[in-house]
Amino acid sequence: MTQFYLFGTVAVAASLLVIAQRNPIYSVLLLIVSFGALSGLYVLLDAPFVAVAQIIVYAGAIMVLFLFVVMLLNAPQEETERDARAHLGRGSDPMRFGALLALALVAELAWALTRGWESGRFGRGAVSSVAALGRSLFTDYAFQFEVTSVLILVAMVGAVVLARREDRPREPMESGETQPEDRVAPGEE
Amino acid sequence: MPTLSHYLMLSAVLFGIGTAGVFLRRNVIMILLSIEIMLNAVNLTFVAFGRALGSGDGQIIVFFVMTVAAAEAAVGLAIVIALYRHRESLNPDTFTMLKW
Amino acid sequence: MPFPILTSLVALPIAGAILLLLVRSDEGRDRLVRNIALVVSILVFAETLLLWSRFDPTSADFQFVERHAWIPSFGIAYAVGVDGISLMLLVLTGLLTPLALLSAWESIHRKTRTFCVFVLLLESAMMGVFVSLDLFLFYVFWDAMLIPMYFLIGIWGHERRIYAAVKFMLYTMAGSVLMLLAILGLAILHLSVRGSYSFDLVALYGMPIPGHLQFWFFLAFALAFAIKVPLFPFHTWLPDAHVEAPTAGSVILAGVLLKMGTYGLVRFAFPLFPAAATFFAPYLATLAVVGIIYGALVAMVQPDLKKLVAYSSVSHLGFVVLGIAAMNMQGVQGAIYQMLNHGVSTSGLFLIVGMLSDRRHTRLIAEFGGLKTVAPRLVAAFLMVTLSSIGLPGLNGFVGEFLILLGAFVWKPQMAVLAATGMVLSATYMLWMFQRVNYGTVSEKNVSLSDLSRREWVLVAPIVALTVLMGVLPNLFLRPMTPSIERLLNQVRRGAPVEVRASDWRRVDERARGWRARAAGSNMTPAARSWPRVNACRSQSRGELPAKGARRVGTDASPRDPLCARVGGGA
Amino acid sequence: MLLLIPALPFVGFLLNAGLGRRLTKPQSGAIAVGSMVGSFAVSLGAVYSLLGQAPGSRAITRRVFNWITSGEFVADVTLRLDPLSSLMILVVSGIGLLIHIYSTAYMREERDGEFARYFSYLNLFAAFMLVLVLGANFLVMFVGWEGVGLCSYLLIGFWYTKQAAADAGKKAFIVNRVGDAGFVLGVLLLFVRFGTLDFQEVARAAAGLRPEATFGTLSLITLLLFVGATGKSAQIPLFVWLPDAMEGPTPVSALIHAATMVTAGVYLIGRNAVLFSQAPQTLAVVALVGVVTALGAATIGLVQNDIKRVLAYSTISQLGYMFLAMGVGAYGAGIFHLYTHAFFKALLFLGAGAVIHALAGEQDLRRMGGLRKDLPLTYWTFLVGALAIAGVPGLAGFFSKDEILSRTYSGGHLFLWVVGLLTSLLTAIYMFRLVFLAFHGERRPARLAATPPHGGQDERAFHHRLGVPFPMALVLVVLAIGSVLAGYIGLPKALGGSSLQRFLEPSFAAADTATTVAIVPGAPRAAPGDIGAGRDLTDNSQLRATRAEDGPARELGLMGVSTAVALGGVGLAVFFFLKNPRAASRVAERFAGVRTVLLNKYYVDEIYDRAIVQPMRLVADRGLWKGVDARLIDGAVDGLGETLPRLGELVRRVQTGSVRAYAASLFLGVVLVLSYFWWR
Amino acid sequence: MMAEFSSMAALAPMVCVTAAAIAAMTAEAFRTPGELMPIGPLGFVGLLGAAAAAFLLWDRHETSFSVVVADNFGLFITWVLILVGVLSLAMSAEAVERGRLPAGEYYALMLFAIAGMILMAMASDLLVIFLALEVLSLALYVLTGIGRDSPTSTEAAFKYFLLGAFSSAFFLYGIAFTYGMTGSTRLDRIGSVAAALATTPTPMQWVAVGLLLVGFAFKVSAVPFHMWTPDAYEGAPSAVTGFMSAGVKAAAFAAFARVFLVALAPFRAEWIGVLLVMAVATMTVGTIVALVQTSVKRMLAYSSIAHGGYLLVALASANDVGAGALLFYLLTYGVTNLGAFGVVGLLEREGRPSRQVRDYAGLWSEHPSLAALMTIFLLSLGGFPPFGGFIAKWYVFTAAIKAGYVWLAIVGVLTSVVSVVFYLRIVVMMYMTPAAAPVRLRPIPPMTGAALVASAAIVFYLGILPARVLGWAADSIRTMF
Repeated sequence: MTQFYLFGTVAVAASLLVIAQRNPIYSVLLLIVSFGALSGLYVLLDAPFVAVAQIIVYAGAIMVLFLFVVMLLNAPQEETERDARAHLGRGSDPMRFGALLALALVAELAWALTRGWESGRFGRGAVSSVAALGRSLFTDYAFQFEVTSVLILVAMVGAVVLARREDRPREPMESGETQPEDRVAPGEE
Repeated sequence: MPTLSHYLMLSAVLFGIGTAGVFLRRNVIMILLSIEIMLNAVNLTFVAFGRALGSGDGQIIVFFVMTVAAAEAAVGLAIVIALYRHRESLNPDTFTMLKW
Repeated sequence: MPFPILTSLVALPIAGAILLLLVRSDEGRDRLVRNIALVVSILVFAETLLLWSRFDPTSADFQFVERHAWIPSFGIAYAVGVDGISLMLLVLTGLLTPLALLSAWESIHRKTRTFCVFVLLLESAMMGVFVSLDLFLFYVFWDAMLIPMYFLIGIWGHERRIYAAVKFMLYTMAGSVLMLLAILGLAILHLSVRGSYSFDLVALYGMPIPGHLQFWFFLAFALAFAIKVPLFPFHTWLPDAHVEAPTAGSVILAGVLLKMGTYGLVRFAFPLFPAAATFFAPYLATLAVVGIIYGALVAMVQPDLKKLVAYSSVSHLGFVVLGIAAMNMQGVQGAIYQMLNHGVSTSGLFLIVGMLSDRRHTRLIAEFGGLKTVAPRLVAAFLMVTLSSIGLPGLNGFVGEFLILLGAFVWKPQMAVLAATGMVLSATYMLWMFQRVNYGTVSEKNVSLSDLSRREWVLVAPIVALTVLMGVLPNLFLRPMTPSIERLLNQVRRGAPVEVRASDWRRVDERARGWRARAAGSNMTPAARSWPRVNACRSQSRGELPAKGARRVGTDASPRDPLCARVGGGA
Repeated sequence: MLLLIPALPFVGFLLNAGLGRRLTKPQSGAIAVGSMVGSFAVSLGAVYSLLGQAPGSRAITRRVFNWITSGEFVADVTLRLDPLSSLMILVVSGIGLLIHIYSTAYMREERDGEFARYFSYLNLFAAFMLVLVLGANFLVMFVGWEGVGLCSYLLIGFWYTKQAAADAGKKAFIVNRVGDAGFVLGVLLLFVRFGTLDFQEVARAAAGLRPEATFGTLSLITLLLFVGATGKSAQIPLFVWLPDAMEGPTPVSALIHAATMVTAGVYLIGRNAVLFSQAPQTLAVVALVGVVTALGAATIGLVQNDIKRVLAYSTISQLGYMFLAMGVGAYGAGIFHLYTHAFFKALLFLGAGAVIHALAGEQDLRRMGGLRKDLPLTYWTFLVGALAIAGVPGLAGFFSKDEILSRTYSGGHLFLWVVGLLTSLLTAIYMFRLVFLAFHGERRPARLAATPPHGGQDERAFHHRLGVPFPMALVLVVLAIGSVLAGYIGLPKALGGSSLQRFLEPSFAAADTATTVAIVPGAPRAAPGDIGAGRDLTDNSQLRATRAEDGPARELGLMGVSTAVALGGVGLAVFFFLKNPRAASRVAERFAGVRTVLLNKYYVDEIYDRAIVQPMRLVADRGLWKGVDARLIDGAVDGLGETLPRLGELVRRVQTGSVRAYAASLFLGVVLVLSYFWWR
Repeated sequence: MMAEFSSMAALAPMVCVTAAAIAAMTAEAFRTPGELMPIGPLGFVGLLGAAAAAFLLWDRHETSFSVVVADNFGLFITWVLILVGVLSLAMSAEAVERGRLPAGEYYALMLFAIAGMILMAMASDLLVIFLALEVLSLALYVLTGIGRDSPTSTEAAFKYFLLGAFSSAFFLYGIAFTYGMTGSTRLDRIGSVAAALATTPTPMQWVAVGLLLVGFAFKVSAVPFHMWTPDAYEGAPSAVTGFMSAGVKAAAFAAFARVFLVALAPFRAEWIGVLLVMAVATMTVGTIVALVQTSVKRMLAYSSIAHGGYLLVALASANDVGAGALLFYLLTYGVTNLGAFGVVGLLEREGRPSRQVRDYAGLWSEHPSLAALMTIFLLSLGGFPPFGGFIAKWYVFTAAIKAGYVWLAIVGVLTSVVSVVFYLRIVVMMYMTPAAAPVRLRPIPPMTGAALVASAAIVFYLGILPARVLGWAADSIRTMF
């Protein structure tokens, strides 16, 4: 019980700090902390393999990728000037609005998750063996597994296509060009 | 012992934090990070449910989700890089050439 | 298999249009293009005449019926046929299309080929509307017809053509989409009553429709048709469309398109939903009468010739709707006859206005004056169509108007009395216009106007001839209609044995609700049962003519069933 | 044969209208006159053969073709000649012929095409008028009825370049249309009531009815028909068009607006005498309207200065007389007056035409005078006409007018009789005022067409003009003779009995003879019932009996009174306008107000204009077109058309371009969906 | 639970497409710079193979791995997707060449996307649906941003990606709850458990249903989850936009229908309300905002949102007619929209401005055939007979009325009347407004031209002789229910 609360608190706190940071580097690092706490929770849930994967894949790979990009772009600080046009509706900043909605969502989820059904303690038969998981993965989930390979292929190709440096001189393209003055202000027509 | 509900509540809170992050931060990379938080929250739900159901499916799904998350991150960051090349900015609110 | 004459009526113009598309569109080939289009349209006209000659005037049934499955899973068929009601409208369409083409001979120079293509497509769609015996098919033609007309107005129109074209399109669509829903409702009703979808008109004629559905279906149909007619508050698209359309467009618009609305009322709205129709007839007639007077008054103050004629159309078609609402032999026959008349004489007016505006490039009445001095033949033709439009006995307008008034009078005298003011007003605005255009001293601007050219003679002569022929020998046209109209009347009467009162609707609805609860599968005739009251006051309340032999001569106070007293109003 | 009567002029019309421009004046004149001669001849023949039939059942019926068939409604084009219509066709084709002849000279100055056009209209008019009187049912009659209206429109506006003429033509047509609407409604009601439109059938059915004690269907029918009649015959309240109609060529005024067309209303009532007899309420209205019109028009006629307008009001007044006769049930007398009036009024108009012709278009009495010497033939014939209309004994007008007055009196309508007498007095006064102003006294400033003898051409034209051309002179003389003699076929009983009355009688009674055929196939017969024809016949015979009781003495007495009145009127006119013009002006000054009112024709035109025409135009223009149409309906439509884009504009703003705003929208959607479940 | 290796037949179509994609990729890899390589035709081969495979699978109801079902419903959508793919490839050729887009990657990604779509249409497992969704989405994110030189293209990709990722998190969360509730991600099991669960509704079901709904609603761009659509459509190269608008809708709606009409049908009472509101909102918002657009692509984007609304109507009707209507509508809408975007794409390459509606002025005089094609597509989108769009709408409204949602049908027809306004605006420009300056246009590349003409022919065919296709659609859904 205490472990749950420990990991839980760490995860929540770290996540909160992630979104409270201005500097993305700190955020990334804090997120790794959060993921660590989560993997602790996975252990508590008798899913050691997931816990390990969480550390390796998420913290080890994905977050590093993030860090890499942050470094690459060399733009750690968030810009703070406000864009006057970026308003949703009258006077309400999407920021505050979104946060409120997030609160509402949590409230709704809390309501949904506590009503109508009794959650007992976890039963015995947890599947925690890596062998069992592996077997299942390559039999029952073989097809899904293959699909993920395609997915990764697509992501790879995509990432290459998009992030590749220009290998030819830039020239403006009509198809994509929208000059600000080209746009007719609403109400003009 | 914590029950399923505890885990679900925790994941709900994390999910909420993730969504809030999408709105609170004005840096596209941070927004991506927030989405990662959301995915992780979902993962927690999967694992918790899997544990409650006594099946390994929950855990296996998490692997797939991780893969998806990685792929998304890769493409997303590539887009961010491409975008940064054009705009020299990571503030999502400045990307408003397309609107109305 | 006999020659599919109706299909060929629809297909021939399309074929002509395709042929035109194959011709290279050099500027120099305008003549060729025009001639091809004209020949095609004349062929179609000849075919309609052939149809008329083959038509059996003694039969009330649909003739030359062709039926092919189209979308069988929904009971949609390509079903075409013609009866006395639609026959004449086909001939009218056939006649007016070549005239419209001919009228554009000198006024349309831009994109002649496309123009001819659109006119031919329009003709095809119009033919389709009149021959369809399948509601779905009908709707397809009905809506498809908008497209070429839209282009005709929009491309070859005058200054505000785009506004007019869009307005025309939207008005008409807004009305007709609800009709589409009602059509769908009918088919689904058929499914629930008979077990299969059907859009077949004849099948739906025979299907009892519960009262509350009739109510809504009729409203949907009537709205679509009322906009097309156009009935009083829905008419404002018409002046704009007419004013902006090129002459050919106006001719077809006034000559045929407006008839689709009234045709729809006769063919669909009334026989399909007799009870609702009977209930709504007075309201419809009220709108019609308002339209008659309103249109006439507004026409009176128009400074623009085309607008004047457009408003006069509102007035004239008010008569037609009034006749239909009366739902007796004279009313309906008069209405259909008046459709033809209006088609002939208003087209004539538009042709002549077109000739004037070709010459002067204006349609403002004030710009003209004294034309009689410079173009006496033109003015003579103008006079003829004017008089026909006024309804001078001996010309066509009178026969229709008189029959409508008679029918309306027999049904609801007060309506006829009000409508009769339309007679006076029509003379007022037409003659005033005629005087301002043709009488007086000829002004500088008009001195050099030429009289009718040979082409214009060809345009005007059939119109004038028809106004006289139709005025003198109306039976030629009335006789083929009679059996079909009789069938229509019987159908409406069967469906609505008594006049429906507002207070009855509630009861009808209650019954219908009960009917719906029991409906699934049981083979009943709900309409017959759901009608609240069947009694003998029909002939009074529906305003039948006193039956021969049983006339109430000598008794001024007619023996009235007290139950009918509320409804009546007959003489 | 009957068909030929209207067909001949129609052929003339077709020829003149179709070939118009290619014909010379003599040719088109010949066509027109020839067709009328033919028509008149055929008419004579037809009447002759009619006379050969048994007196009680004189009728020739010719069904031409089936015109309209629609369910129970069947209308044939059928012509029928009976005593009444035989008189009418003679008047129409006879007077018509004369006026055609007159016109060949009168219209000589027109261009060839115009000349042919004139005659084509005139021929068309004759054709329609003949259809009107020959028509055997209401619908055929209506064809003629509207047709003559059309021709009247065309002929009034013959000089279409003249604004006033065009206006007058339009006014005539529209005012007539008002009446026609009533007519049509009457016909509709009639059909609903009787199931037929054939005159005989209707009469037979109506004869079987009891006269309506209260205002009922028959009264309504007849009243509506009478509305039609007031339009055509220029009675109150629809008389306003006739004075304006004088803008047309004078022969037209003579033919259409005096002798024939305007009497159609009277004919209509005569034709449906049986029907009207059953509706005493309507008859009362008819009589009242007639007498008021007669008096009113006469008073206006007193002060008018336009020679043709005086005659026009006189026509209205005389038509009022005829309606008075109809209203008191003296159908024969009314028709008799119609017949005599045709002669002398045509004569007067043509005479006036000769004057105008000679004065090169001058119509103002104040600028005439002393024409007696210059235009002797015109003067004398005009004088005959004036005497006839004034009711001087021995001339046509006297007999017919006296017949009406005596019938009025004997019918017990004392008030009407007095007013009638008063009108008679006024008639004599204004007619002789006219005569004296135009033909006697000094030459006024108006020059004869004589003055400018500059060149030889003009000189010849002048003489040519001054001497009334032969066709005109001939016609004047013939009409003058007619004006004297026409009355003798309808002598009052006291002086030997009225053969005309007897001749016409069957037309006014329910024709119930074997010779008449049912025109409408399957049309219902008169219903046999308790109130059958027999009773009605008894009523009629009783009526006749009462009439017979009126002794010749009383008739002679009445005759004397009216003679005295007529002569008195003439005398007054002599006093005021010949001997003491100053007295006349004194009176005029004394009653300046009244005079103004009369000069302005009781302001009826102005009232109509203010009360009907202007408001209607205003309502139509400002209220309906620009208000309801443009602002209300189009405004609503366009408003909808603007609201939607505005709404779109509003919604569009949500799409700020900020991806976070988009995410917020998405997120909002999520929360809403979930809260939907929450609240559900 | 043993994997069913017995049959992999159901995978054949997507395997073909994937193989073509990989081939395209490989070809690009081995291509020397400047060498012309027929990469596009490779795609055709793959697609035709897939079509043939789908043909052979018709009526056989093959299942592979128990998560991919080649039932007729899926096969119909597959055909639609293949058609969309073929037309898109054909229309892309010009754009790829001229925009100097990386051809191999472009075609590979497009083919991958098609494979993902086909998989999505055939998947009978939520996880597979999710994966397929990700495959196609990732490919499309990249395709949207493939015009890297263009800031708008990248921005569009960014927005599309960000919102897509955001929404897929919700979708995934929904899957998680569904999994927790039913113990499986397989639709058939979910269906059977759901039937039992529906009797005692719990809030968790609602959350699960709601989140799944959100996931699909995002992909079909239902209001209020639509906001990515206009930006992505406007920013993406036109050929991609056409492909995206047609393909994604087809795939997403197929999965949508499978999940909601079959598996979650027992919960109909729960989700129907949301769906109806969404349908109405989608139709109206899409329509009225399109009304005020000045950019053609953006207007078409909003119009496609509105069309999504009609598809939602078909879905909400939830009867056999509705499902049939869905299929038919997807087909017509896909072809028509592709055609419209194809014309837009063709104009982009000309040396004339083509973004704004007003830039279309006088197109008729410049290029009558292009204008005529565009008119056909626009009128079909507006629902005029005798074009396919009319039959499609008619079918949808029949479904709605049959299901008793008359008011929904009324909203539908009224919005479609309003929609005519903006479709006509382009027509007005093309035909009734003279061009500002006449431009000589290059001839239409034959491939694109053929694709456009084929699209127009299909639109006509579907409008005039729809019986056969309607029959197929009806057959397709028979196996589903």
